[in-house]
Amino acid sequence: MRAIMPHLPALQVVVPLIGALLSALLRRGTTAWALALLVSWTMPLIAASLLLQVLTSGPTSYHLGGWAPPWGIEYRVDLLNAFILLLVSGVAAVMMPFARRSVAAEVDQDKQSWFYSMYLLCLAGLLGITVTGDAFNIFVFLEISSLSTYVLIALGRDRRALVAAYQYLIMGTIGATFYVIGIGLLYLVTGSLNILDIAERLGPAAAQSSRPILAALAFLTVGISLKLALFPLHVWLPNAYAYAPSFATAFLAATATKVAIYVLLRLFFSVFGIAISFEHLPVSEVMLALSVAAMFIASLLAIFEQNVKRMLAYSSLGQIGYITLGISLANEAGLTGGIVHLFNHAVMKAALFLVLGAIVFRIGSVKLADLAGIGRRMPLTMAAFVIAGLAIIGAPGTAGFISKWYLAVGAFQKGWWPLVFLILASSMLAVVYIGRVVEVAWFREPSGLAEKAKDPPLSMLLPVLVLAIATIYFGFDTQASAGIASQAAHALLAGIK
Amino acid sequence: MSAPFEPDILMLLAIGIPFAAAALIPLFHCWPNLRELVTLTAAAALAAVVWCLVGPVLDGVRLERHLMEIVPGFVLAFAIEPLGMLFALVAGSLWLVNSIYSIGYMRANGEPRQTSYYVCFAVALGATMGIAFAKNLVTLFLFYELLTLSTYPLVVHKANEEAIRAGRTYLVLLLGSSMVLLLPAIFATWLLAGTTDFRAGGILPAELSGTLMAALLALYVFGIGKAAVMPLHFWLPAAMVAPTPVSALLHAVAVVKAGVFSILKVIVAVFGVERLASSGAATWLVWVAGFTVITASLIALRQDNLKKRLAYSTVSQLSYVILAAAILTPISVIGAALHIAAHAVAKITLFFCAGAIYTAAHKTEVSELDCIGYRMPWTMAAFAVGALGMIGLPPTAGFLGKWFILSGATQTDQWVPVAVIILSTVLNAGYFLPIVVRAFFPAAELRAHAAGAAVARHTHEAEHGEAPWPMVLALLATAVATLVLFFVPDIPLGLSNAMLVR
Amino acid sequence: MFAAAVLSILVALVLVVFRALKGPTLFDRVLAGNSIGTLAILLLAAVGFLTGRPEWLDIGITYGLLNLISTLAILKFFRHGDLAHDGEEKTP
Amino acid sequence: MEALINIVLLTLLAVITVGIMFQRNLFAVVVLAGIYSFLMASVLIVLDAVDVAMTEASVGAGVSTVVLLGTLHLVRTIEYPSKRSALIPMLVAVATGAALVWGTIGLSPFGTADNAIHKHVAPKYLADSVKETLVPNVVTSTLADYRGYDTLGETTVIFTAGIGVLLLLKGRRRRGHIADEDSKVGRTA
Amino acid sequence: MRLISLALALFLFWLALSGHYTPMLMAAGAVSAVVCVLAAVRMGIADPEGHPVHLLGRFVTYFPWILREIAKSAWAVTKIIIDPALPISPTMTRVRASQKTSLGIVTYANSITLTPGTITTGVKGDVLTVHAVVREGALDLESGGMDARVTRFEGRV
Amino acid sequence: MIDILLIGLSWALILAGGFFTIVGAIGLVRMPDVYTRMHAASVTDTLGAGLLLLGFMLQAGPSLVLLKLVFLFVLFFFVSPVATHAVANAALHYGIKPQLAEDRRGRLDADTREPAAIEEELRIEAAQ
Amino acid sequence: MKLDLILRIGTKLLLPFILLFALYVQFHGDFGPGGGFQAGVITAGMVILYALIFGVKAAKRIAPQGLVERMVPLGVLIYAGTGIAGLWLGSNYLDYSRLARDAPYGHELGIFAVELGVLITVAGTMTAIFYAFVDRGR
Amino acid sequence: MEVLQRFADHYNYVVTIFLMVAGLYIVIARGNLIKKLVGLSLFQTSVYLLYIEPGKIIGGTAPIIDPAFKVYSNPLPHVLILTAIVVGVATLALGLALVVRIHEAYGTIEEDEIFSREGEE
Ligand code: NA
Ligand code: NA
Repeated sequence: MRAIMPHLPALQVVVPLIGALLSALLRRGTTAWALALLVSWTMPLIAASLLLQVLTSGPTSYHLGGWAPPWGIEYRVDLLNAFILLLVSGVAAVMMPFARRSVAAEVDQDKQSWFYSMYLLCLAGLLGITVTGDAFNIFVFLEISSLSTYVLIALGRDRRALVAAYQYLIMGTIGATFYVIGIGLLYLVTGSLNILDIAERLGPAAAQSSRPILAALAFLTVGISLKLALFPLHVWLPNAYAYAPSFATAFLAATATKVAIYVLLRLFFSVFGIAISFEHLPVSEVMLALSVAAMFIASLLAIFEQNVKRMLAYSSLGQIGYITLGISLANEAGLTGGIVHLFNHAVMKAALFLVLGAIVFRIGSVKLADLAGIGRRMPLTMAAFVIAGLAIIGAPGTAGFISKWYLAVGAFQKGWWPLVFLILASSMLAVVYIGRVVEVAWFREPSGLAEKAKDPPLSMLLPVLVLAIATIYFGFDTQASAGIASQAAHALLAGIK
Repeated sequence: MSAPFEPDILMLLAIGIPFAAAALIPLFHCWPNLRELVTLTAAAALAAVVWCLVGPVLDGVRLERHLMEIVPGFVLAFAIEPLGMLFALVAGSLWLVNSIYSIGYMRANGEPRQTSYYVCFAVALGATMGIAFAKNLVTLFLFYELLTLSTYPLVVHKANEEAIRAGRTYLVLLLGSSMVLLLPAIFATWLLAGTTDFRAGGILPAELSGTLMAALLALYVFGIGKAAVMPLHFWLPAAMVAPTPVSALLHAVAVVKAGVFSILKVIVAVFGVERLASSGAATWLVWVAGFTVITASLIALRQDNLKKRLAYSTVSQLSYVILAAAILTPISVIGAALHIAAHAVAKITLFFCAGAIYTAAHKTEVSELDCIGYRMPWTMAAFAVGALGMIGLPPTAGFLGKWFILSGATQTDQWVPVAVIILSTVLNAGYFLPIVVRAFFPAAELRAHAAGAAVARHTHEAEHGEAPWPMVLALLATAVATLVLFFVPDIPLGLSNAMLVR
Repeated sequence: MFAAAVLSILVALVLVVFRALKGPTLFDRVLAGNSIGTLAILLLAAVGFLTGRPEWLDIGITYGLLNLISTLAILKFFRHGDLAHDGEEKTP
Repeated sequence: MEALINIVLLTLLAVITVGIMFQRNLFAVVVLAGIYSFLMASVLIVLDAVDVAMTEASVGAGVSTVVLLGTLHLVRTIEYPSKRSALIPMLVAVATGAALVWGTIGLSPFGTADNAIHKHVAPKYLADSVKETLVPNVVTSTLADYRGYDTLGETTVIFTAGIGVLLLLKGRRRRGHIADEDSKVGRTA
Repeated sequence: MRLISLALALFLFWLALSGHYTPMLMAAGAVSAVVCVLAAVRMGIADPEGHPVHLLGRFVTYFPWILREIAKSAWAVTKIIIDPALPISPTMTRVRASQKTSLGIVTYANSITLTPGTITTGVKGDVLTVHAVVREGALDLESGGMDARVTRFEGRV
Repeated sequence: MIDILLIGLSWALILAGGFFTIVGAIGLVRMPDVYTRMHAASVTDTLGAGLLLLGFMLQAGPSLVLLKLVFLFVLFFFVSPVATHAVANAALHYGIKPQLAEDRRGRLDADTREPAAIEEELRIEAAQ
Repeated sequence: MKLDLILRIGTKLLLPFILLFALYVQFHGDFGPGGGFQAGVITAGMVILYALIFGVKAAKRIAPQGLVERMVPLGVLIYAGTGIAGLWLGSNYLDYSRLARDAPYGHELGIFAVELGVLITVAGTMTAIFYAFVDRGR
Repeated sequence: MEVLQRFADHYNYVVTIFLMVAGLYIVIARGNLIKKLVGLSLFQTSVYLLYIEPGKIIGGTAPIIDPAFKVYSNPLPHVLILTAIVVGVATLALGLALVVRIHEAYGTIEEDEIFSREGEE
């Protein structure tokens, strides 16, 4: 055990990677699922011990290949990314039991082991992006996660899944290429790819010529914003989430955009530093405007959506708006709000999409009309929907409220008090779209498809319930979420030491 | 009264019992009798607990219980203080009565989904207790929202188009106002004062300007949509699609009182009566509340649907409390507190009666009530008592509240409130007395015609008498309480008086 | 001297690229593509000598092989509408 | 001389790109894309990137062509004239270009050695590769050792694409149009 | 025997490419050669067609001859190209290949193609279809000179 | 002396190679149809490339580079006719009509004789 | 009649040399341009060429579908496994120093191993992709 | 004159940027799914130049150590771009596989037609 401890950062990524490879060699879907389950359950253990390590003894660095940075690739774990690691791996671990039956119902038998291979790759990619301290290595793992995501999406049964995957492939690749351009410009001015090293060298380089640096900032921001579906670069997301297999949707919605946001945070605060990020270019203002637009426009679109999965996808766009809003505030409370919402949103969206997965499993549809009265047939599932929905709304006592609390405080502290009203007013839109589903599910007579539905088997129900309860739990015990988020925000704002 | 537990344990019990009941009720889904037993037991226990607490509170015991700090500024904490105690007492006691009534009503009308009905009801009561005992604004807010959410399913209970539409209005208006206005107000308070704890005399910093205070007060008043100050009153008539016991306890007592209670508490313990009075920041509120009182009465006058009429009456009566608070004299504020209790017992009586009439006679419109007094004498007698309470005539509790409010207003020469109260009393009489008159003394030829027509249509209809006994029992109990409170107002008065002591 | 070679290759490249763009038939373009492959190999060699490191001619072999493969792929495509037709060739 | 070759080849690249842009026959596009790759590989040779040149040629002229042909044989071959407005794409592209032009003005001229990239990190590879790894091709040692982890990722990307293509194309082929399956999927028996 | 010669050829190819004659790499080369031979066997191409080592001797004389032919005809085509009048007279014809093996026919066809001015556009049985840029080229082929030379190269079957 | 001779020769070869390379390219532009253009391209592929490579070989001297140049030469020798033939064949098959001054294809009927040897070959292939 | 005689024989001559060239590129990546990726592409190119001329069925006899599909993960496994070997020997992930007694030789060996992994995955993947597209058409 | 010199010095950047813009334009403006992917490839490929052009040192040679040479062009961009190329071709292959499936499902690979067919659903 002691021998393994120093290598945990590497194992965090290598284990799911090898899991993906082995899974590709397996024939039976169930075996692959068991392997994926094993890997997924190991990941949060590693992440948790990394987080503990960071909490007790500060950031750690791991030199891949034994080469010291900046010559070799470095894994650097600090509070922020340890937190994200735990979030991603934790959500994945909770969801994994759900996968077996859901995937079996939605993916061809002979393709399931490859499906799990793609899932594990996606997980490895996301964890790799998070843990690495090398700007180019981020790109590589970004592509691993992206390519596997395109495949996961395309495996949806509806033919529109294919178009959605294609569109995402195009936009995702443009985003990744923008990222590469940005990193290239940074490399040209600093000669380095190591994030910490770049950050140290940017100051002197900026003194010589700041144009390439600002251009790099612009390209990186746009590139990552494409990935995190910042309004109006979001067009790939609703269809992708709507038509992907249920499990994939839940997993992606909970993790993928979050990791992209992490990269943005890292760039703004750890690479460029606040000075460059927010002072030379109107990044803050633009991002604020886009965030608010996302909060309202996406939520409005959600209100008029008849496909509940798509509705939740639009909701995600709006919720991403809250996170980026927190970033644009760039003060401690706002940033904490952004980060904690990243966490909370992951938990609650995972719950909601899993609920839809359970519904698809039972009735094969997520059209609003088909959900009439399903609350009475699948009471536990739909209760989870209500709870997680309340969290999306931001009702007090749920995790969502905590996020909005911090965001509002951040806005107040920045003196942008009208923003407080906007933040809260936009949650009213969530009341409408969540309320619509609740209304139909609980207060309409069961009809057609919903008639014969019942709660899904325990392996699917349990993850749903755990996540739903977690949204309440994190509405009260914020030690793990907001506590770490605020420490991370503090560290980010302190910049590069 | 010797308490078997420490008061702070009792306080937590008061909050916990309803929630525990809510958790237990679904387990007895298949055994309705046991299920109702759980409700009744819990209601009885809650009543016992709140009554046990009254003594110590009147004796000056003040308690705080700090549960957790969720995030900086968001502290979950409870406290016992007189105003909250009064509210808890009213709501807690009436739950027992209401539960008895509910059982009769739900069974007699064969309502569906009774388990979820009782669960939601219990949660709503727990939330009410949470509001009553909240130590600070955020705790209050938490339970305030929980109350909205837990009563929403009760509003939509009938699950027809009308109920669903009403549910939408209910949810959007109540959640919307609280999220968009109340929460920013709480934030502002926290950031200005550094705390959200209630403290008699107020917590806001001295240097706050009058304009800002007025704005903040507006946020609170309109943010607390449950108080149904116009124009945020739409939800209340809409909510009348709910089963009558819901209307009776929640929309005449718990929910709406939570609204006015919160406003009262904000005025007393966030702004401070004196500071608000001296700043003049609440002058506008007198006008708004007065307007609501009169307008709602005028609308009530034109409602034929009995429950709608009662609902507009409630809108009007709630603004009495606001008006009383806005007068900003100690005596009027005491009147406000008293009116909370008085209106509660009287209005629940009226609703009980409406429900009893619906259950027994399947009638919902005022115009259908000719001669009903002959068939349902007890019910209509209780109705008469409740109506008197609404109008504010002795010997009902309603008189006390109005008296205090009027004294407060006249003391400080605020003639607008005085005029409002007098006018509204006339209007109250105008829309309540005709019902009583219709019930007992209809015009002779109308009586014959109505009876004949009714007999011709439904021969069996003429045979109806009183509603099932648990309902009658309940409505009589509250009617008696309306009278008793007039003669023995010690407890509410004592609590109201204590409310202003720092 | 190598510069002369390079220059002539570049001139040829420009002309061939013109043909590649002009077409008009697909086969003109394929032909031009083939020629560009050849010219690229020659340029590789010439530049190698020009810069004093001619040893990377292996790359040229790669060019040649891949050029052949893609040309044959196109041919195969137009003969059979398929890249890896197993069966008998249809007699016209 | 190197600069001259560079300029000529780059210009030809630009010309070919314009050709691709306006070419509607997708076969022609494939052929032109192959030509583009050969030109690019030549540019890379001039820039001393021999490994990259070899890779670009094998990927661009080989793999891409074959895969594109494989696709063309499964789908229609002519591109339709687009009905949409070219304004927004033009704006986006031009804005991107403008940002890049603006951003690259401060960079060093072509071929100079005073760049930051020539002073930091890379010199170590050139200095130590033979000593530390016994590999004279610094690109190889950097690729497979100093930054070997990137290459593990790169290989994983290939793996991902391979399995992805298999997942998409292997197995039953559904002919014709798949109806909206919203209401049919995943029903458990 | 043919396999050994193929392996040898491959190994020589390796040595010529390599330039690094460490035991390790030599061994790798040997193994690679063997692997390639095995692959060739498996592909079914390690036959006289696929590895015409028997022609090696005659190739030594054939090669210079064909180079000369190429040079001659290339010059002819060059003259046409640089002539402002572009005096072409494209002609298509068919010629019969007198070779007895496929390999021989292919050698003939490729020889035609290699010499600028003529291209074998198709082979059917022993008949080659040829496109010539000028009429004389077609007539030249029809006269059968090259055919005879290739048949000589093919030797006795 | 030998050196100078070699250098001179390689100069000449490279210049000639360059010349033929350009000529081939000019032909590729000037010729009227795809088939005639192929002949022009052949000039580049054979004489242009060959002379250039020969020139380079002389420059390289006896070294591995020389061998690699030889390989390239051989590669051109084997691959170029195959590719050219492939293009021409595909073009004809696709239906692109050559502009002809004279069509002498009728001279031989394609299916007159199938020699036994070829039949044999075909059987071997079929067995594979 | 089978596909064009000229192509068939021309290809026959070339195929073994293409494979050998691929292996050469693989083994000489240390000294010159090339390495696992390029070698993998050329190897796959050989299979593709064979398939173009002799048909995909024949190609699948020399590079069976099952083998090709297993090569896809196998190569990455070799690569990742080399990293694990580093861990096993007590150094960091992908640190080749201890693969041999002298660190530089260890690195040489490690590079060889990972390039081999790359070769296998690339050759397998490219061929598998080609098969996938071709098979889809029938 | 000086402007010309500067233009020549930065000609590589100019063309690189032009290639990027053209590639990006094709991706966004064209509706044919294959054409878009080709554009995407061009866009990615052009980025190679952004990295490798500055890595070149005039008078330098390929970064393969040989005692005869002192100045080498920068190997690091080469390494990075090798990775990028691989990613590019992987993306292309996957994209084309998607195109094939889209064609099977919709009978077209023109975006406009696909959207109009989706609209009918
Ligand atoms: Na020829
Ligand atoms: Na290499």
